[in-house]
Formats: sequence, structure tokens, C-alpha cells
Amino acid sequence: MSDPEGARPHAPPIPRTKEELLRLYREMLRIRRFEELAARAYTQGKISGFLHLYIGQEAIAVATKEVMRPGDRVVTTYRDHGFALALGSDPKACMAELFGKKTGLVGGKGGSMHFFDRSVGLWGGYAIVGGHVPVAAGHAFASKYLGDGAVTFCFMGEGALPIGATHEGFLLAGLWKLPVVYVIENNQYAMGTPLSRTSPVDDLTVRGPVYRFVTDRLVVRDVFEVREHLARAARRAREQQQPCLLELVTYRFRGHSMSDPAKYRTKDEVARWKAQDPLHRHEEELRTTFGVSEEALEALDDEVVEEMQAAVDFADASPPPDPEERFEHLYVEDPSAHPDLGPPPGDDIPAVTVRSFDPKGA
Amino acid sequence: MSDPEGARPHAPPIPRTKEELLRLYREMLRIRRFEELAARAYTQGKISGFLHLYIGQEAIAVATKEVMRPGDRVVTTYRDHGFALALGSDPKACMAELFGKKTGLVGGKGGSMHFFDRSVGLWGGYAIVGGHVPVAAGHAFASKYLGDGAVTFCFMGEGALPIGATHEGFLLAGLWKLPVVYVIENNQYAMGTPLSRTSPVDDLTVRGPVYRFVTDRLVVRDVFEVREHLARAARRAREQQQPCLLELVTYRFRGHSMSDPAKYRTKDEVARWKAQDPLHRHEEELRTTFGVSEEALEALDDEVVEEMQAAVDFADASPPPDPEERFEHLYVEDPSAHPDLGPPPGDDIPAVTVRSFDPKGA
Amino acid sequence: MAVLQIREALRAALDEEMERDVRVFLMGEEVGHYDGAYKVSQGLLEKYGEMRVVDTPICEAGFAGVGIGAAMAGLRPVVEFMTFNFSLVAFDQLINNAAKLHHLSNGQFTLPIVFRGPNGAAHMLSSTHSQAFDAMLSHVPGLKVVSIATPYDAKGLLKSAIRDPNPVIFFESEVMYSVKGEVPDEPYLIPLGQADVKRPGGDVTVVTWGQGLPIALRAAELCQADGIDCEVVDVRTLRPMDLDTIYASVRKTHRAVVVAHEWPTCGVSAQLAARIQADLLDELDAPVLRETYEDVNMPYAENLERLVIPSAERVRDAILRVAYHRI
Amino acid sequence: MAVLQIREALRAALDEEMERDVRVFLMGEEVGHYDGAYKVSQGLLEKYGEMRVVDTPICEAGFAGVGIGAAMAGLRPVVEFMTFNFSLVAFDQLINNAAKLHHLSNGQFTLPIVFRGPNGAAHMLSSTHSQAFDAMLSHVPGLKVVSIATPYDAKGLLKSAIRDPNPVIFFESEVMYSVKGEVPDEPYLIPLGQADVKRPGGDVTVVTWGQGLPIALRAAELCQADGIDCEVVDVRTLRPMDLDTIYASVRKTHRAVVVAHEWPTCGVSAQLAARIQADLLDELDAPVLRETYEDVNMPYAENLERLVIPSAERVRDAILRVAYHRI
Ligand SMILES: Cc1ncc(C[n+]2csc(CCOP(=O)(O)OP(=O)(O)O)c2C)c(N)n1
Ligand SMILES: Cc1ncc(C[n+]2csc(CCOP(=O)(O)OP(=O)(O)O)c2C)c(N)n1
Ligand SMILES: [Mg+2]
Ligand SMILES: [Mg+2]
Repeated sequence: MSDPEGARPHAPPIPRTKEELLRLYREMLRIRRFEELAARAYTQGKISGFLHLYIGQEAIAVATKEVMRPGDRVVTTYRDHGFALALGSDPKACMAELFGKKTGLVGGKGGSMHFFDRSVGLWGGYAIVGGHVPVAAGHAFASKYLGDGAVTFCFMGEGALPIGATHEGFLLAGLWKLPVVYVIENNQYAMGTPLSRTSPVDDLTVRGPVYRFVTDRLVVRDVFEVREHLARAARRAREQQQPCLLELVTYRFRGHSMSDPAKYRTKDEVARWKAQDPLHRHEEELRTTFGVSEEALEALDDEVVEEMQAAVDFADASPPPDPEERFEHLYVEDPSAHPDLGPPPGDDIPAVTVRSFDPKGA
Repeated sequence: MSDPEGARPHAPPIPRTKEELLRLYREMLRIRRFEELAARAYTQGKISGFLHLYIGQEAIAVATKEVMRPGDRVVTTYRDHGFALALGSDPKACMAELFGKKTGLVGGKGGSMHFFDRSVGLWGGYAIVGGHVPVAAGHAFASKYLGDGAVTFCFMGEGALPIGATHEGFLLAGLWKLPVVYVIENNQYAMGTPLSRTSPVDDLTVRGPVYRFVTDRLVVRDVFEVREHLARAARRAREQQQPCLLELVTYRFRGHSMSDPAKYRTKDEVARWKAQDPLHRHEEELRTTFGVSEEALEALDDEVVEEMQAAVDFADASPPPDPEERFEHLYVEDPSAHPDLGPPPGDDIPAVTVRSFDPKGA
Repeated sequence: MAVLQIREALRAALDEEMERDVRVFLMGEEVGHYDGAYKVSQGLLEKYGEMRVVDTPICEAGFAGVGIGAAMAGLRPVVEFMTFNFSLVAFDQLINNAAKLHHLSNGQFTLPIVFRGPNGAAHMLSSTHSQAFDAMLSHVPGLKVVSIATPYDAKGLLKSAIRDPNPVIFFESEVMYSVKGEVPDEPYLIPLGQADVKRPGGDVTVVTWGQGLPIALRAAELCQADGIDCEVVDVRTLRPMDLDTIYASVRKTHRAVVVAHEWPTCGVSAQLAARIQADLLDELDAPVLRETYEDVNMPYAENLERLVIPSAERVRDAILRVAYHRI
Repeated sequence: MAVLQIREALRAALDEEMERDVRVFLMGEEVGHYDGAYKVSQGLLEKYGEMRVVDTPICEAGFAGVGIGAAMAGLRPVVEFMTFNFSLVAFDQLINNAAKLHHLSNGQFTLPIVFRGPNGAAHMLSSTHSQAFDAMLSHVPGLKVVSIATPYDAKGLLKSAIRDPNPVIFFESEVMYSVKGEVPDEPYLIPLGQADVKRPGGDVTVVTWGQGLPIALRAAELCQADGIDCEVVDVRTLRPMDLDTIYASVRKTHRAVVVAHEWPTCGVSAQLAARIQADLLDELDAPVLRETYEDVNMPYAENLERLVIPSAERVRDAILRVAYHRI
């Protein structure tokens, strides 16, 4: 069990301006409020399936957006709302996806666990633990192949370290020196299981040498600190094709998903971590260090809540997908509609036509 | 690429008697001659499928047998003939298996890649790279569960390190402190691929800390040295439930399998390793240090060749399996015939009868 | 007789078998301290301790392999997949090891192991979490495959699966764990490989299993109003399959519809149709029709999911079609 | 027209497509420096270099995943499995990622990727190395599945598979790489989803693909001597399947036998039988019979293996049975 106070001596605080802090605080708050409203909608029966909230981990997504350049990619798990919002997805489309609506981020096909928003660099929320780790290596492989200078940031829970796919993705990234930053969001639990019951070791970056990764480890308390560590890793990946493994020790304040009462941890433990909640720390900082008034903080919160409530209203009012949409995008029927699929220059052979599918099978 | 001379300073030689050396030399020679005759039978078309020879690695199997206690298990790859012979399987049954005969070690069902001989502790030759690593952890799990004091020795090629199953097996063995010794037979190539092209690092024991394994590494030149290292690992596993990872750097003098001309390495490289061939080194040692005469060595060789030629003759003369045998052991039809399957004591509910299968499907 | 939920019936089976045989143990993600993701194993850790109720890290291939190795060594593991969707990463262990080692070792080793967990679509879990592996695993010689749909069958079949000397895939369903039914107080076993007529009838045979059963029964009721009397056969064991019971019904009705929570292409439903027509063509007065998932990835949206999964209405239409088919 | 081996035809397809489109690359175990385990990719490393002919470590899930990620990012990977037996460790990548990501992302990402390699029994490789994955992978919506049996088809279909905007499983056969046949000198494509009548005939339809084709053709010859004129239809694409061509043949012959190198239970052969009887029952003068592997693990011994795999004689018996069946 990681100690919220522990892991490494406090680094000297990173200089920041009020404006910058306000901006990042607001981004974190947007995620928090979105998640809270989603949780409420879930209890009202408006959202179904599995709903995994990002409450407590917001600083990571927000810091990631800060260090991304155009073309960079984020690949993450089913706990993906925070990344979508931080990267710039429309909260309306995000909420509508949770509601299973036509206007959802992926048209109601994926739900909470499968947010994809290419326009903002979100290359997906993946729901099979570890399965996305080699996929992210593949994105980085393409960057190396194409020389596009992009970095792929791939996030996973600490629960993903035991599974083979994670190991294989790491190994190929290390072997081929791919421009990827792997980030373990160590929120201490995989469903009900504390790390101590699934890992022979506490420090997950012990894996670094196996893959010739540069590693780094940090307790998430301060979004600027996270940003600095991510920026360093991104630089190494981008400039030296040096894959990095970054363990960010954090905490989720809710259960694993909405159906988990989280009885496996003590109130005291949660309280100790709440005291380190980056969102609250930064709120306090705005108040005390930067003298932001209670009213200003409240006004900001109101604004954010309003934005997210509008997302709920939008989702609520949106129509469900049209029935035929269930057959849509099972296969690409018209390659010309996809920017990735154009023929190579000077191609002269007509495209191949394919039979379309039959819902009765094969 | 590992250097046959290198890897670590020569340890002081392990004391040995002439009798002991003769005994182990003979065991190694038995494997060498068996493999040579198998290779010949293959080129004569009497053996088919894939045939992976153990030539060059014999010291490892022979040393393993030395440190095994009754009840201990060996689990290995498709390169499994050496273990069968060293552990005490009948060479006749082994050769007959290669010939696909009824009298084969597994009745002609498995061929070269799937030797199983429970009576000598050979718990199997497995042909999916890495797939046996968690299975071996399972054997060790059973030992811990039953408190039987047995150690499971699990061998793999260095090519098995990238695959997920190996990682998962290691992780569970480390997490649960299972009595298992994992041995990497690093013969430098996985088919045509040198280790340098598949591993970000040279020293494979770098993985130890990830799993809290005790690790050890040795270039295989001397069967006594291998025995000592294996014995130490076995002791830790048996007495302290401390899983160990042992990398044995070795070399295979033939291609990956009979169909591989091994063009990917230089004559010079092969020659340098041949100079370290434990079999030849020990032969030389018998000759020079212990003054064994040329005639005595030849007589010993003749005896061994005779034993193995008898195995070939036996295999040749054996009948193929009966046609009905192809349906045998697909399912256990009569549990009472299997020692492992008896009912628990005092059981009063009649055994369940099951429908037997239909070759036409389900 | 007690009325139990399916989850309780499964738990009773596990409990009784663990009590009876010290070689039986349960292993999987969250089966112990968390009492099971779907609470099937509630209380078992407390009763049997950590050696026999083993929480695992997330590494299905690893712990499936450990189960297989332990079974070879004489134990009787019950391996839980939190859902069978996650068994895909362990397919090599299931297919190359569990299904083959008894045969490959020419009978030297036995594999008395059960892999169990929920299978098939639940509710709005989208495509990676809504898959049914009935066909893929029934395809494999060396495995047995069971799928349960009532508390009575759940208990009797799980106990038999645990006692079976072979590897058994045991399919449950997330959305059916709370289904209630009578379960005898005395111990009992249901043999693997026996289908069960869940509703007798004379006009059309409806063959189904698992989540298909409630749909088939509802469809049969709908058809009753149309004057068509359906016989509903619950296959229960997909491999080996009790074709005798199915054929006896088809010989009586001359018409069959297969209802399955699975993709149609190469499904168990296809196997059933292929066998029925091959062995009973001259008995058939209509083609064997199948109602399954539509052949698409499962969408999340509730309205779309409802269309993809076979409904009682869709099944009723198929029943009417075979009932009124004239050769 | 040149006469090429299947391996040469595949190589020509790879070469032409790599030349045509810089986004196409080949990745797998031993594909580069070793020139391919079965020499399909001989010379390609030399011509295209290490970035486009990528030797991988042994980690099928890893490099399948890398291929999938690269395809999402606009490349066109061809991933070789040394044999499809080893694809089992990558099933999660094939089924949860390759088959679903276009759909899950609502069309934002495309997966133009080919997974190819030998499939089915070769010769005396025993059960872990003799498996056919036709059915398991054809079961999955979102994938396309191709199986080739001649050099002409191999080249034309592999080129189409590489250009296809969807994930394609492409089955070859170890024992057929040396099969020779004519291949046009001009570039050509064969559309996916089109069956091919390999032998016209009027009495019995024999539906087959891949390694089944030579057996079916030999059986057809044997039957010629019995006065029965078989039409042999090579399905070529298992998913989506060209039922029109198959149905046209069955409408003519009213009798069908499916010949397949696969296990029978829930096989592609079952799917074919299920579809034919469902859609053409009134046309059928005999049940659709299937000749496949026997439903067992493949033994190593040559005599046993020969019994398990369908022989021309076994197929001929089935053809005779359907030919003389009287309703
Ligand atoms: C291969 C696989 N096995 C099991 C699951 C079920 N599952 C979903 S999330 C989860 C826990 C993951 O924990 P962690 O990786 O720490 O991420 P967190 O939820 O804490 O963000 C499990 C077991 C899965 N999705 N995939
Ligand atoms: C999962 C899997 N992928 C590929 C193969 C094919 N294959 C068999 S042996 C081998 C090389 C293994 O090399 P190594 O582990 O070093 O063992 P060695 O043959 O040198 O003893 C390969 C690629 C396989 N058997 N299993
Ligand atoms: Mg976690
Ligand atoms: Mg090797």
C-alpha cells in the first residue's frame, strides 16, 4: 500500500501563476463534475452497463493534455471520461454516449468503456485489461515508420501489470525504441484487490530494466508536478525515441464501478488520500496562496456545473440511434469515405468490391 | 551474443571422481547418440513432423536428473528427448514415439514434441512457446497445496521470454512463492533469431526483481558446475519456497529442427562453441586428467551406440497404433482406472455417467 | 424444497464439493476477499481459507495454466473467469493444454478442471463484454461444455462438472444469477450430456440452452395463443450433446427452431441444424430455423442491443414459419 | 503465363503490394533474416529493408496488437503467424481489437490489416500443431476470412486482402505451399466474397475450400468412374460467404457434400449445412453431408492421422450416399 505522503521526498514546488492554476483547476473540476453528474444519471437509470469514474485521478488527464502536441495520441482503459474531457471532447457527446444515444461520441456503440475521439487525439478507451498496451506500441510504431514525430501516451491501471499483453507491448516498445510513454495510474486497487495481493513488489517501475525503459515514479498531488514528469518523458520519447514508464501513484475515491460499494478499504484510508486530492489541494492553493475569493470559486464551479448539466440535458433530449445503425461500421463498405484508406498515388487498378454482410450469418 | 568464454569468471573447478565423471559423461553421451540416430532416421524418412535435437545441451538434462528427488517434476519444451533419457525413460519407447509407433512413450499420439513419462518425473514436452510456464507453476502450486515437498523444474528457451504466458507464470510463482525452479536454456537462437534481435537486454536474469525471484546465471561448460547451480536453486525452492530463475548459456550444434540448415551463424562461431562442448570437454578430461584409455572410451561409446541402435531397431519393428487408438484418451471414460481420480474417502454419491463422444461431432 | 437464486445454487454446489473433497479449490479474480464479482463465491473464503479460495491477479492465461498444472498433479480446480470475454487471453491454455494433455500424454495425466463464469450478453456492456463462446469452445475436442439456465440445473450440473474427470467449460449468465427456482434439499447430481425437456409439446421443437431458455419459453407461450404447442428442449450440455433427446422431439414434431444467445455463423445453432438435417431429413416438414444474435458486434445502446438479441417475438415468428411451412 | 508455387504466388502478391503502397509492411517471426519459416517472404527483407519486413520476438499477442495499432494509424500491416496454431495466444487481439475497433469507434478508425499464415493439419505434427481455425474466426463479426488452395487464387486474393479496408484472416497451408499452378503475368485481383466453381458438374455439389479442395477434386474423379458428375465449388472466402454461387449449384444438383479440413462441431461445414437446408430445403433430395476431421485431437502417428483427415475415398462414399438417397 502506497502512502499518500510517501514514495519520495517532496520535490521543490513548481512555480505557477494564478492564471495557469485557475485554468488547470477548472479543467480538473470539469471532469469531477461530469463524473458526479454521470453517477447521478446512473442511479436514475439513465446510464447503464459499467460506469467507471475518474474521480481522484483528474490531474493525470489534465497534465497529459498540457504536454501533448498536435498529432500526439492518448490510449487508455475503460476509465476514459477524464481523458476525453481533458483532451477537448464535447461533454455533450460524452454524456450522450453514456446515455447510449445517437449523438454520443461513438454513436451509442461503445458506452462508457469505449470513448474514441480522434479529433482531439483520443485513440480509445479499451476494456480488456492490458490489451491496449501493444496497440499503443503499434501507434508508436506507425509514428516511427512515418516519421511523424508524434508521441503515444498509453495509460493503464496497476492491475494491468500481471497480464501478458502488457509485458509483450512493453517488450516490443523497448526492443524497437518506439516513441511511447507508458503511464501506470496506480490507484492502488484493481477492483477490490490491493496491489499488495497481486504484485510481488511495491515499486512497479522495477520493470524498467527488462525493457530498457527509462522509468519515473511520482505520487499525484500536484498537477504541475505531474505535468513536469510527463513532459520529461514525452521529450525523451519524441526526441530520443526512448520509451518511458511512469508510475503515478493516485487514488480513486469511488468504487471500481458504480456497482462496487468499495468495502475493501477503511474510511481512514480514504480520508488520508482525500487530504491529498489534487483538486482540493489546488482549490485550497487558489484560496490561500493566490487569494481567490470564495465567490469567484463558487462562480467558477457554477459555470462548470452548468456546462455539465447542459451535457446531461443534451444527452437526455437526444434520440436513440436509428435501428439500422447497428449494422453500420461493422465493415468499411466505402473506403473513399475514410481519410486513411485512399489508394496510393498513381494507382490504376480498380478497387475491389466486396459482398456486404448478412445478419443471418457469414 | 554471449561469449562461450565469457559471462562470468571461471569458478574454481568442482571436485569430482573418475567414477562420477564417467557416469555423467555416459549419460550425456547416451543423449548425443540417441539424437544422432534420430537425425539419421529422420533423413531416412522413418521419423516425420518436427524433430528438435538436444545436441550441445545434454549437460543440462543430466545435471537436472542429479538434483531431482523422488516426486520432483520436469516440465520442458518440444526439445525434450534429452530430459526423457536423462530422467530414465526407456530409449526404446522414446525412439518408437518418434517413429509414431504403438510402443511409443505416448503411444504415437505426440511425437518428438510431446514426450510425457510420469514414471520418471517427466511431466511433459510442450510445443507452444511459453505455454508450459504457468502449467509448471500449477504443478508447484499443487506441491504447496499438498505439502508434498516436491520441486518443479521448468525449462524454456531464451525465445520464450518475450511471450506473455512466461511472464504470467513467473508472476504467479513469485507472488505465491511456489517451489519451482525456472531454467532458461539460452542456446542463443530462437529458430533463426539471435537473442540480440528479440531482447532489449543481454542478461535475461534482469527479470528477477520483477517477480522476486532469486536469480543465477552460468555458461554451460561443465556438468558438475551446472549441477551445483541447479542444486542450490532446488534447495531454495524446496526448503524456502523461494522460486529461482537460472539462466544457462549454452549452444545447439544443429539447426532449430531437422529442416533448418542454420545458415544464420558462422562456422567460426559454431567452432568456438564446439570447443566448449561439455561432452567433448569431459571426454578430454577423462582422457587427460583421469587417464582413461582410448579403448575404454571407445568401448563405452560402443555400448551406448548399441543401446541406442537397439532402440532404433525396436522402433522400426514395432507396429503402428491400432486404428481405434485415435479415439483413446480423448476423454477419461473410466475414472477408476486413474490413480489421481479416485473419489474422496467416504463418498456415497454414485459417480456420474457421461455420454461418450461421436466422431461426427458434439 | 428451498427456493434459490442461480448464484446461490452455484454457491451451494461449490460449497458441497469443497466440503466433500479437499482437492477441490476455487481460483480467479475477486473470488475471495471480494466474495466474487457476482457474489457466487460469497462466504467461501471465510469458510475454506486462502489456499482453497485463491484470489488472482489479472492474468487469465497465467491462472488458467496454474489450474491446469494443478489438475495434472491431482487437484480439482474450479477456475472462475470474471466473464468469459476475458477467457480469450487464455484460449491457448484452454485449447492447447486443457483439451489436449490427457490425450497427448496417452492417458498419463488427467485434467479434472472446471472453467466457469458468465457468458453471453448481459445488459448494455457493448461488444467486448457481450460475447458468447459457446461455439468456439464446443468446437474443441477434449473439452466438455455445459450451459445452465435454472437453479436446479446449475447446482446439479456444477457438481457433476467438478466431479467429471475431464476439463469442463461451464457457462453461466450475469443477467440470470438472480433467477430463482426450487432446489432439492438432498444432494443430487445431474449427469453431463443429458438434455432436458423444459416444456412438453407436440407441434414444434424449440431447441435452446442458457439465456435462450427464458426466451424460448416465452415464445412458446406466445405460440400457445396461436394454437401451436411447442416442446422446449434445453440442451444443457453442448458437448457432448444429447442428440437422442433432441431427435426424439423432432421425430414427434417434424419441425425445429434453435434459439441461441450466440452469433449465428458457425454457431452451436448451426451444428444443431446441420446434425438434425443430416440425420433426420426425411422426418423434417420444414427447414430448421435459427434465432440467434444478429451477426454483428453488440452495440451499447439499449434499443440496438434489444434488436440484436433474439426476442420472444422474433422466435415466435420463426416458430410460426416452420409450423406453417409446407413441403 | 508463369507456373508458380503457392508460396511464390503469395510472395509475388506481397511484393507487388509493397511496391505499390509504401504503407504495406510485413511483420512476424522469422519473416526477414530467415526469409520466412516456409520461405513465403524470401528476398523481401533485402528488397524492402527492416522497417518494412519486421522480424518479431515470439509474442503473437504483442505483434498482432502492434499491427492493429499501426493499421489504426494508417499503415497496412500484413502480420504473419508462423502457423495459426500460435494465433491462439493472440485471439484477444484478433477478436476484441481487430474485429471491433472500426465498429466501436463508430467508424473513426479503420483496420486494414491482414493476418496470414498456414492453418490446418500439415503432416504428423500432432494435436497442438494441426488445428484449423476456420470456424472460430469465421464465427466473429467484423473479420473477413479467406482460405486459398491454388496459386492463382493465392495471389489474387492476397492482393485483395491487403487492399481491403477491413481486417482479413488469410489461411494458407504448410503442405500446399509447393502446389503449382498458372498465374497470369499481368496484375489482377480476385474480389473477396466470391466462390469459384473449380469443376463443373450436374449431379452432386461438393462445397470445399483450402486443403479440402484437392481431396474434393480427387473424390470427384473417383465418382466420375461411378457415373456421378460432381460440381466442386471452392468457397475461397469463408466470411462473407458467397452463398449465391453455392445455392446456384445446389439448385442444379439438389445434393451437397461439404468437405473441410476442420473439426466438425460448429464448423464452417456446419454453417454451410445449416444455411443450405434453411434456405433450400425444398430443393434438397438428400441431407447435406459433411466430411471433416474426425472429432478428435490429431494424433502424431501417420496411420492415425490419415484416418482422422478426410480422404478422397471417405468423401466419395458421402457423395455416393447423397447421390443415391431417396426421399
Ligand atoms: C483481461 C481482463 N480480465 C478481467 C477484466 C475485468 N476487470 C475490469 S477492470 C478490472 C480491474 C483493473 O484494475 P486496474 O488495472 O488497477 O485499473 P483501475 O480500474 O484501478 O483503473 C478487472 C479485473 C478485464 N476487463 N480484462
Ligand atoms: C507461441 C508460439 N509461437 C511460435 C512457435 C514456433 N516456434 C517453435 S520453437 C520456436 C523458437 C523457440 O526458440 P527458443 O525458445 O530459444 O527455444 P530453442 O528452440 O532454442 O530451444 C518458435 C518460434 C511456437 N511453438 N509457439
Ligand atoms: Mg487500479
Ligand atoms: Mg533458443
